[in-house]
Parts: sequence; C-alpha cells; structure tokens
Amino acid sequence: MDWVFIVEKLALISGVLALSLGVAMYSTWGERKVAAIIQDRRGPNRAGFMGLLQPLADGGKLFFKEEIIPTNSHRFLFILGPSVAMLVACMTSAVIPWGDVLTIAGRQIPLQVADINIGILYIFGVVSLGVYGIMLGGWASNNKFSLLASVRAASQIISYELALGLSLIALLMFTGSLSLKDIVEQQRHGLWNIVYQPLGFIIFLVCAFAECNRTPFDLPEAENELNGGYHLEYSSMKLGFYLFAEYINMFISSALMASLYFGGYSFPGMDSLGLAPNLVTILGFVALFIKILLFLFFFMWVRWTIPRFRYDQLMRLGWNIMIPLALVNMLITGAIILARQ
Amino acid sequence: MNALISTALSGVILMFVGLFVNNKQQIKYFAIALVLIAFVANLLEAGTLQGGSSRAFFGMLEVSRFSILFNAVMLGATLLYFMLSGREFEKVGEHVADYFALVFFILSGIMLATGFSNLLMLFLAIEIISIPQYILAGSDKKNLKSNEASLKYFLMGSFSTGILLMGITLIYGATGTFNIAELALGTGELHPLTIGGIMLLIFALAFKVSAAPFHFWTPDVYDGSPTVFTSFMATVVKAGGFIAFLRLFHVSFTGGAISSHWLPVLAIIAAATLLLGNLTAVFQQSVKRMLAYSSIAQAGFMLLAVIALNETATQGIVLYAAAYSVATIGMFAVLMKVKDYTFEGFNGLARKQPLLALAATIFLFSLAGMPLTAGFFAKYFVLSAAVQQGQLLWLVILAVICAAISVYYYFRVIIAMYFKTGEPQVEPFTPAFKALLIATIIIVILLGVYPGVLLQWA
Amino acid sequence: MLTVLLILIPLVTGLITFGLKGSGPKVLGLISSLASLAVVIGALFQFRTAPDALHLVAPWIPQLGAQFNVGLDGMAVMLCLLTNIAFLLVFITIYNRSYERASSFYGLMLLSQAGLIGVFTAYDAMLFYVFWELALIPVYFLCSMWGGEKRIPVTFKFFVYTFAGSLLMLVGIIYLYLQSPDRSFSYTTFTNLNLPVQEQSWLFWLLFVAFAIKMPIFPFHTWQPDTYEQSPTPVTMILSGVMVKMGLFGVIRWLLPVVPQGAYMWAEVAMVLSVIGIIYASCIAIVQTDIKRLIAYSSIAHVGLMCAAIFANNEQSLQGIQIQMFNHGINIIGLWIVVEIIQQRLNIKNMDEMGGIAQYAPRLSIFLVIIALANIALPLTNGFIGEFLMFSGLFQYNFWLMGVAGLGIILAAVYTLNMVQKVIFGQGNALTATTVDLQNTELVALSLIVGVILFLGVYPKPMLDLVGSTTELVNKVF
Amino acid sequence: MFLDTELLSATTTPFSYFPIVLQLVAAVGFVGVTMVATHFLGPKRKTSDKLVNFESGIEQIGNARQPVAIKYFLTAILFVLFDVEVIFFYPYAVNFKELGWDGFFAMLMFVAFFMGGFIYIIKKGALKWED
Amino acid sequence: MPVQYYIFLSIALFCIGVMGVLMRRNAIIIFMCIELMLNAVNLLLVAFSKMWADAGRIDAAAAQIFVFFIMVVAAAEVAVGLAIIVMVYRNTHSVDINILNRLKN
Repeated sequence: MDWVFIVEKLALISGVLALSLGVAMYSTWGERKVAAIIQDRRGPNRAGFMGLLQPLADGGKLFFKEEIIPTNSHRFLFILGPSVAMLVACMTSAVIPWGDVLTIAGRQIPLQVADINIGILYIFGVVSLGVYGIMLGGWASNNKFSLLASVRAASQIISYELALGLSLIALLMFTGSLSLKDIVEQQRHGLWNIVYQPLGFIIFLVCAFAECNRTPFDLPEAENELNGGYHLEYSSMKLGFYLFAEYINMFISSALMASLYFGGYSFPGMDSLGLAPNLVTILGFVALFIKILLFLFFFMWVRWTIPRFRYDQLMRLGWNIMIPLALVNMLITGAIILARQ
Repeated sequence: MNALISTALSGVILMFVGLFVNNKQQIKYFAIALVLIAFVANLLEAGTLQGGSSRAFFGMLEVSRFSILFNAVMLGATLLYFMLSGREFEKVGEHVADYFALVFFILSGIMLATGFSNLLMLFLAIEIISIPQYILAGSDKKNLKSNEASLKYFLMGSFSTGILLMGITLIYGATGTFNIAELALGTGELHPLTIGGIMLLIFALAFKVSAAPFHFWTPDVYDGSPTVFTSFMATVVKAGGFIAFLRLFHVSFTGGAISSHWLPVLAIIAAATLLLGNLTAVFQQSVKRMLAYSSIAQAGFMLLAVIALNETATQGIVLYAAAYSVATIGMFAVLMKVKDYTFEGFNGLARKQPLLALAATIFLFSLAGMPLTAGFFAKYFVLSAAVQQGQLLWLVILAVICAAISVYYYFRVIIAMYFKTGEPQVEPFTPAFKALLIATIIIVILLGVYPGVLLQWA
Repeated sequence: MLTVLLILIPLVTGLITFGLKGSGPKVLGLISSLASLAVVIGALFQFRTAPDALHLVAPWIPQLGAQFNVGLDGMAVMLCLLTNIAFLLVFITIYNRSYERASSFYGLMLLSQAGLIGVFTAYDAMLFYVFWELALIPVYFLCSMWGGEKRIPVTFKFFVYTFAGSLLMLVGIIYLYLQSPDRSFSYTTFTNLNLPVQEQSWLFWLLFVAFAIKMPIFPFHTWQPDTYEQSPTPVTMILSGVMVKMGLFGVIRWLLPVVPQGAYMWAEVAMVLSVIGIIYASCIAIVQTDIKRLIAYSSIAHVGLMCAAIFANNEQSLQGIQIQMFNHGINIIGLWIVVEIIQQRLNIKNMDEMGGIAQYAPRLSIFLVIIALANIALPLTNGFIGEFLMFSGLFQYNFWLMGVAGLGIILAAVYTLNMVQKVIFGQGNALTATTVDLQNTELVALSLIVGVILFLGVYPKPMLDLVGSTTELVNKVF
Repeated sequence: MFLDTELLSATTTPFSYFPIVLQLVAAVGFVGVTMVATHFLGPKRKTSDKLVNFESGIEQIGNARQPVAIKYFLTAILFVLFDVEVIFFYPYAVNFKELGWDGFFAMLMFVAFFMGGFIYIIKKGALKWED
Repeated sequence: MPVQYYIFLSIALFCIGVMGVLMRRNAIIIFMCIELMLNAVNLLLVAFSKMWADAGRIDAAAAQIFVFFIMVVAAAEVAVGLAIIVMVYRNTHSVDINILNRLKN
C-alpha cells in the first residue's frame, strides 16, 4: 500500500468536505443577502463585516441548542435520519473533478477523489439514497405533518429522478462515457455541452431543483402548510444537518451541472495561455468555482422569484412534461448524431 | 416469433382498448379476434421455416415445427377459453380489458417457453407467465380469499423464481454458457455445481408446475382465485410450464451420465405428485378444489413425459396439453354455470340441464382418461413414453393405479349429476354457449377417436 | 363390411335413440337388434364361404401404428351371435315394461352392444382396448341409474375394479407395442413377438388381471354378486350373459397367443384360482336365499370352470370352453328372464317367500325347469357338451384338479335344483298365488331360449365347426 | 453472440473505489463525531410537555403512522417500473455510436413501449392528484 | 480476489434469504428475503461473468446482461408484490401470513 497515496487522498477528501461545508455555510449567508437584495432590504449585517460571521454564529447556536427527541418517536431512526441525509450529501462529491492534475514533487495529483468509469451512475446511486434521510426523519418523528412531508418528498424526488436520469441519456450518447473526468476533458477540447444539449440542460436544471427540494419545489418543507415539514420535530445539530445537507446538495448539483454542461474546470483558451500546468490547474479550479457560484446564485434568485408549485402541478410537470420531453430530446439527439456520422 | 409478437402486441393493444371502449362485450369479441389473429399468424410461420427451424433474437429463440404446433394448441385452447368463459370476466371486476391483456401476456410468455434456447429466455418466459397470474389471482380485490390466494401465489412464485435463478447461475458457473444446446455438450464430466444447479432447477420448475412436494400452494390459490382465472391457470398456464420443463431437459440434460443424476429425483417427484394429487382429491368437498387437486394429479402424468424424454413424450405432451386444457376449460365453464361448487350442488343436474351434465361427463371422462375421449390418448402417450424409457415401469404402474383412483373423484361429480336427485341452481346461459359446449364436446371426442388430427403435425 | 355393420348398427341406432320419445326407443331397439341379428347371421354364412371378406383394415392413427382392424373368426362370430341374440331377447322380454327415461335406457343398452361387438371383432390391440372400455361405460350408467337401493356404491365398485384392471392391461399393451418391431398393435404382430419368458411372465399378470376381473374369477370377484343383485335385470342379463365372456374371450384371443409361455408358466396358478372360485362360489350359492345372488354365484362357478379349462391347454378343453361360452350365455339369460318375470310379478327376491308358482304359472315353471337343467349340464341340453369337453380336457391336464372341479358340478346341481324346488314347488302363499303366467313377448323370448338349448343339446355340431378354426389357431401358438 | 468483452475490460479496478471508501470513512466520522458532540454540548431540561409531538399547539390526536393516500404508493411503484426501464438506456447510450441505426431503431421500439406504458398509466389516471 | 469468495458470499446471502422466507411470518420481510435471494444471484452472476471473462470466454458479458434482466423482472415483481401486500393490508390490516388461512377449510 502506498501511504503517500492515502495521505494525498485524505488531504483531498478533507479539502473537499471542508469546501462543501464552507460553501454550505456561506450559502445560508448568501441566501439571506440575495433575498435582502431582491426584497430591497439589508440582510444580515451585525455579526462581522456585512454579517460575514453570521453563519458561524448560526452554526454555534445549533451546536449548543437543547436536543429534543419526542417520546413518541422512534429514537434510533430519529437520529439516523439526519445522519443519512448528511452522509449522502458528503458522499456525492467523491467523483466530481475539481480540477486537472497538480504536479507536486513529481507526483501527479488529480484533483478528483475517485475517477471511476461509472461516475454518473455513482452519483445517481448516492443521490437516490438521500430520500431515505427525509423518509426516516419524517416517519421517525411520528408527527402527522412530518409524515406527510416525508411522503411528499419521497414521491417528488423519485418522480424527478426519472426525468433526471432520462435527460442525461442524450448527453451520454455523444460523450460515450459515464466518467465525469472524460466528459469534462471532452469539453476542454471542444465546445461546451450546453451548446449541443440546451433542452437536456433545462430538464436537468429543473430536476436538480426538485431533487434538492428547492423552491419552487420545496413542498416537503412548505412552512405555511406543514409547519416546516419533515424536520418539524428536529432541533439542535440534527436540524442543522438537514439544512446543511440541503445546501451541500445544492452545491454539488451546481458542480455537476457545471461539469456536465459548462465545461467543468475548463475555460476557453486554457490550453493556449502558455502558463505552467499547475497554474492552469488552479485557474481551472477557480473557473469551476465561479461557475458553481453563479449556479448557486441562480438557485437563490429563483427561490425569491418564483412561488411554490401546488402538489398536483409539481407531479404533472414531472411526469407529463419532463419525462416525455427528455425522451424526445434523447431521440432527436440520437437521430442527429447518427445522421451526421 | 409471429405468435410471440402478436400475443405481446395484442396485450398492449387490449390495455389501450380498455381505455377507450366501455362495452365489455365488444372487448371480449376484440380479444377473441386477437387470439384468432395470433393463431393464424402462428400457423403462417410454419410455411416459412427453412430446415426445420428458424432462430430469432440472436439465437436465443428457436421456432420449430414443434413449437408452432404447441403454440397453436395453446392459442386454440385460449380461444376456446375466451369463447366459453369470456363473459365471466365481467363478473370479476371492472377492468375487463386488462384481464384480457394479462391473459395475452401470459400467452406471450408461453410462446417464449415453447421456443427458448437460452436460459435467459427460460427465465423471462417463466416470469412473464407468472407475474400476470399473481394479478389475476388477486383480481377480485374485495374478496379476502382472492387476496390471500394472490399473496400466497406471489410469495411462493417469487421464492421459486429465486431458486430457479440460483440454479441457472450455478449451471452457468460450471459451464460458462446460457445456451441450452451448448449446455448439452458439456455433459462429459459433471461439475458439482451443475448437479446442484440442475437440482435447484428441478425444484423451481416443480414449484411452477405444482408438482409435489412443492404443490402446497396450488389448491389454495386455485380455490381462492376467481374461478374464471383458475380455469386458465390450471390449464394453459400449466401446460406452458411443462413445455418449458420438457424443452430444457430434452435439449440440455439428456444423456446417460447426466440423466442418472436427475432421473431418480424427478421420478420420485412424479410419484409423489401422482399419489398426493389423487389421494387428496378424493377427500375434497368442493368441485373447484377437487379440480385443483386433480390438476396436481394431472401434473404428475405430464411429469412422466418430462422424465421419459423421447419422441413419444413430446407427442404426448402436445396431446396431453390439448386434451387436458380443453377438458378442464370446458369443465370450468360448466362449473361456473353451477352456483354451488360443492358436490351436492351438482345433484340432479342431468335432469335439469341435460346438456351441461352431458358436457361435464364427457370432460370428466377425458380427464379420467376414458377411451374415445381426448384424455385417453393423452394418458396413453405419456404412459407409453415412460414405458419406452425402460427404467420406470414401477412409476407407470403407480400412475395407472392413480388413474384408477382418479376415477373415483371424477365420477363423484357424474354420480351427483345423474344418479342423485336435487335442485341445482344454474345460471342462465345463451344458445351460443350451448353451441360452444357442443363444439367442445366434439373436439374432445374427435381427439379421442382420431388423435391423428393433432399428431400428424408433431 | 358386415363386421363394420355389426358395430355400426347398434352404435348409430343407440345415438339416435337418445333423441327419441314415447315408444320410439323400444321400437327402435327391437328393430336394431333384429337387424343386428340378421347381419350376424349373414356373417355366419359369409364365414362359411369367404371368411376373409369379414376382415377390414383401415388406417386409424398412423402416428401410433394403430389401425382400424376388425374381423371375425369362428369364436368371434359365435360370440357376436350370442350378443345379438342376448340383446334381442332382452328387448323382447322388456318390451312391455316401461322405463323411466326410456330413451337413455335403450340408447345406453345399444351403445354397450356396440362396445361388446367391437371387443369381439377387434384385431388391433388399441382398438380392442377402446371397445373394452366403451362396453363398460354404458353398463355403468345403466346400473347406476336404474339399479336397486344400493346401486351407486355397488356399481361404482364394479366400475373401479374393471377400470383399474383394464388400465393394467393398457400398460401391458403399451409394453407389447413397444416391443413390436414395426410399431403396430395388430394381432398378427403381437402374436409373433416371441418375447423372453421373463417378460412374458409379468406381462401375463398385467393382462390377466384385467380379464380375471371381468370374468370374474376368485379373488377378483367381489364386485360381482352385489352388482348383479343391484343392477336392473336387463342389464344383469347382459352382464352375466355376454360381458363375462369378454374376459374369457380376451384370454383366448389375446392372452394365450401373445404370451404363451407366460400363460404356460402361470397356468397352474390360474387354474387353482379358478377351481377355488368354483368351490367357493358354489358353496356360497347353496346358502343364498336371494335368487339374484344365487344366480350370480352360480355364474362365478361356471366361469371358474371355463377359466380353468382354458389353461388346461388342450384341444378338447378349448373347444369346450368356446361352445360353453355361448351356451352359458343362453342359459343364464334364460334364468335371468325368469327371475325378471317373477320379480316383475311379485317384486320379491327372497326365495323363502316364493313357492308353489308351478300351480299358478305352469308355463313359466316348465321353462324354468328346462333352463335349470341346462344350467347343471344335463345331457341333451346344450350345457352338457361344453362341460363334457372341458372336463375331459381338464382330466388330461390333471386328474385331481378335474376331480375338485367336478365337485362343482354336483354342487351346481344341488343349488340349482334347490332353487327350482323353492321357487316353483312347495307350498304356495298368498303372494305367489297372484302370479300371472307368461305373456306373449315373454313367451317368445323363453321359447327361443329353450329352442336353442334343446337344439344345441341334441345337435352341437354346427357350434363345434364354428369354433374349430379358432381352437386350431390358439393351439398352434400355445 | 452479440456481446464482447469490451464491457468487462474497462480500466477501472476495485482499487479505483478505494478513495470512495476513504471518503465514506471520513464522512461517517464527521457525522458521528458531530452527533455525539452536540448530544453532550446542549443543555438538558426536558419536560413531558416538551417531548410531545407538535401539532400546532393542540393535543396530539391519535397516532401519526396511519396509511397515507394510495396515490403516493402508486407513484413509488411506477417509479420502480420506469426507473428500470431508464436503466436500460444507459448501456445503450454508452454504446450508442457503435450500434448505429439498427440500435437506434431497436431503442425506438423500446421507447415506443415505454411511452405505451406511460400513456396507459396517465390515461388510467394513475397520476391524477386532483380528486 | 478469488472467485470463491464471491461464491461463498452469494451462497451465504442466498441461504439467509431462503431461511428468511421459510421462517419469517411477515409478508414484507419474506418479500425482502426473496429480494435478497435475487440479489445474491446477481452478485454471483457478475462474479461468474468475470471469472469466465478471465478464462477467455468472449461472451462472458452475457451474464451481466442476465443481471439486468433479473433486475427488471424483480422490479416488475416488486410492483406487483407490493400492490398485493397493500391490497391485503387494506382488507385485513395485517401482513402476517399466519392469519391467511381462510382457504384451508
């Protein structure tokens, strides 16, 4: 066993996890700021400069809150729920290529935890576990609102997972690979996939919103009908996990969309700058990060702009529109590719 | 191929027809037309066969004269079933078109079972046959007995699917192929995995065809399911299971070294099936349950064909499938007209409804294997095949004794109808039903007098 | 062609009869049996002139090698004659009776006639088997529908017994078929098989049990007395007069030529069983008070003798048994007719309640006496020549066996005469005083029987000639 | 046979998944530690009222775990069915270019069946929520 | 890793499934045990596929295709099975198979 390899991977993993958590924390700040701007308010501004220390205060508060587990609940599952949600959120990032190869002391270090040839399937697999976190939490609480919310959540997430999976087929048709690294590398040497797959991207985007339970699809937590939904009974860091997991998921889906459709860590002209490879890699990471931030902003922008869907509308959109659309997209893509061959 | 495609498509079409057509009679006629189409399409394919058989799906399906013949028998039996019992579908529930569609899906599974040449196809065939049956068994949603039948059937059925798959996998592990023809080549030296696999396959298939000691689900399921579907499950479906059984063993596991492993097991299973089926049928109080046990007993006879594995056996299974299906479908059609399913419910039927009684008598004769009915030659062929096999004379004698026992419970119905007095409650039926009943009687007798009608194609 | 006609006439008329109403069935039944009788007489003449013309071979199930192969040899002609006479007699006797659901009754009777003729004419084992069963089923229905109090269990027992037996026979046939070089069921193929002794020995039992049940011989007889007792008398006549002969016929036609060595091996066992049957049945017959049961046991005894004679394996016994088949048929039908008449008049079966009928119905009594004497094989009656031949055959085989069997004759005399004595002589009572003497149709039937009895008793040569060819054939193979 | 070993001869080895295991360990560690830590950090002043389920301030009525509307269940089943159909698209998509038009038409048929089932369930009203 | 490990693991899983089916009384648990059996088979098929591929059989991927089909059929079975269980539950408010003995008499 190569110890250096393990150390290197552990460092990368800690980096990625820290990044995810950090981004998630500051997303809460970002969310409130965006909301403030859109609603013409100031937003958080007391803790630190422009309220930048607000997320830390919030996190600390969650740590020191009293932990309440209702007597009627299923204790083990009650704790398991948020743990699963968090765990799943932390696991998705493993196959996303954060950048190209860094060369340190003669070692080639890829900025990707694991480059496996079924990267996309891995993501799907892990993401579909996410629904258990919500289901377990909702059911274990033994609260009518929570239960309803969790059932809703499950129903919604699995419905949109279909369209999500279908929308990617068209993309895979011309990448011919399930490895995210390959997909990004292909875009590095050609056009970004968004050019070929505008429809696919839109479907993916909508489904990503639904998967993350983001407005306009945030029915599971619909605070004004379900009192907060599946995490109604949660407090302290368990609640924090649910909230964090949601933001991490947002972050990862942004990264995924950036990688799949917007070239990932590549940016136009990156191979003709003539800079040192390590520098190019770092620039690439920065480029990816900018794309991710733009997506995150988009998530928030939508949240404060579009009202929540009704449940039947949500389901009809998912089943009756997204799925056929994805199929049509797939067939058209296939026909065009074959016709041009 | 034609038969497979047309039945599968018919199923899909019928599902959609159910969405747009509300008239249940029309749906029935439509379904009958679709079976006819499948029947003709199936026969048309016989003309296109070159060199005895043709292959499809990358060689995973083989269409031969024999498979076409068996398909024709199955489709013919289904046609008869639709015509005789089609109206009963309406009494089960609202979704008539769906029931028909499910029957078509089962048929397409059977079409697959007649011609598979890859274990994958065997698995698919068995599953396509099984899954719709779980639904049909439970189609009477409000009836607890139907619910229970469905659940029981489902649990048992999927359990045996698991066993079947394990068997296939072990065989694959030992041989590296799913192709049943290639499997036969590797019989020189036997890997222990192969033997284990064959045993598991036998158990699983015995489950599916309800052979003892894996039969215990059958009476409950047959009893609990809506009678109209029991009729189909006990006949066409069972025959379909047997053809899969026969084909697999016929192609893959013949030969001295390998058959010496499974032959004793299968022989014991057959013997147990015959004994249990017949002895238990004797004690039943309901005709429907009696028929369920009798179907187990009949399975024992069909197993003889599987064990014998020779030319006569293949002819025999065709004849048996035809004879048994037609007679049982007819018997169930009569049963459904009689409101009370106990033996007492048949008391005095001959006076009140001579035609129903006559039809039931002929069908029961056929089931019992009386000469001049189709059942006789069916039994004759399987017995003959087993005698020919050489090592199984004891089983043949046992089968014969069981056949004599079977007379007892079949004749209980006849005795009730003819020799006892009573006021049987009978549902009204149309002249068309009458005509069909007579036609069925004629088929049974025709096959019994002149089985060459069917055998000349085998 | 005549052979096919023999089968077709009852078959077709039988099927037609089901649809008739009123007196149609009985008229048609009578016409049909008259026509059959005419045809069989025609066949008799053709057998003298051109016996080959009675054979017909047509394809039936080519895949199996089964053919529609029918023909008549001497024994078969004789048995067909017996069958047709028997049915005619039955129809004549019951012409004035009215049966509930008469159309079914006559239809089933005619169907069973067709089956019986088929059994006697089939030269193809598969065909033989089919007719064998076909003859059984209508009889089953007849017994169960028109029989006595306990008819259902009793006839069912009868049915299951015979059916089980015939299934074993079927296995035997299948085995033989599989051994045949040309995959055929034909008689000639079967007789030329020359199987190893070992196989013949168990094949013998497969086939023999079926025949033994039908005859019936001890210990396969338990169905018989009950069935005879419970059946309607016309059916009992057919059962005892003709159907019993199916078993004997089967042994002579199929068992002996096909598995000769098997038969040779087991001959003693079969004979001992038969002889036990004779004594056993005779003893029981002596103590019977029920007239129907008495005749039933007497039939077992007679058949036992015939069966023993078959296995004695020589010309006399074979000849004897064949003509005895005919004669026993005629005699026992005669007895049953008398019983039927008494029962119809008095509605009793217990002999102790009878007596003195001779005073009130003299003609009936005369006929009964003659028939009874024929039954105990007095010289100058038809029974004599057959029994004589059989005993001489048995004597050649084994003296002691003959001796024991001969005891049967004495016992037969005891119970038959005892019956006659109880029924027609002795003290009359109020009931028997009401006995009405024979009426026209009954008179015709009984006269016919007595005519045959006396004619064949005096001049048995035509019968012997008729069966000679079969005897030769069997002897050659055996 | 129409398959070849290409599917099997890919470069990924079980070892490629090792980093994922590492990440799993790390994530489990993080979640576990945090959970335990917060359990001890927070104050514990439990009262029976506090531990009752929240139902908008009124007393709890009955158990929450009652069967929910069958519609949700139906959705779940439909998801299972359609999701396995979707799975079939993946190997096809990856090998799409090699399979060419033949593969395309085969897949077209598959899509037709997919849509057949889809239209059927929609027409049957399986996804109707407003009743 | 040697293929034997996979075989032992699969057989063990399979046996657990079989035992569960035979011994448990809750329909859902039985159902899950059946799924366990199927998945044990899947695992074994993949292991065998790899084994035969290493041994040089060019069609060894067929076993993996088989796994696909098993999954599909299992999904169909799940759909039907769950529907049946729900139906039974709605009528009897129980999924214990012991109470399902109305048909016995």
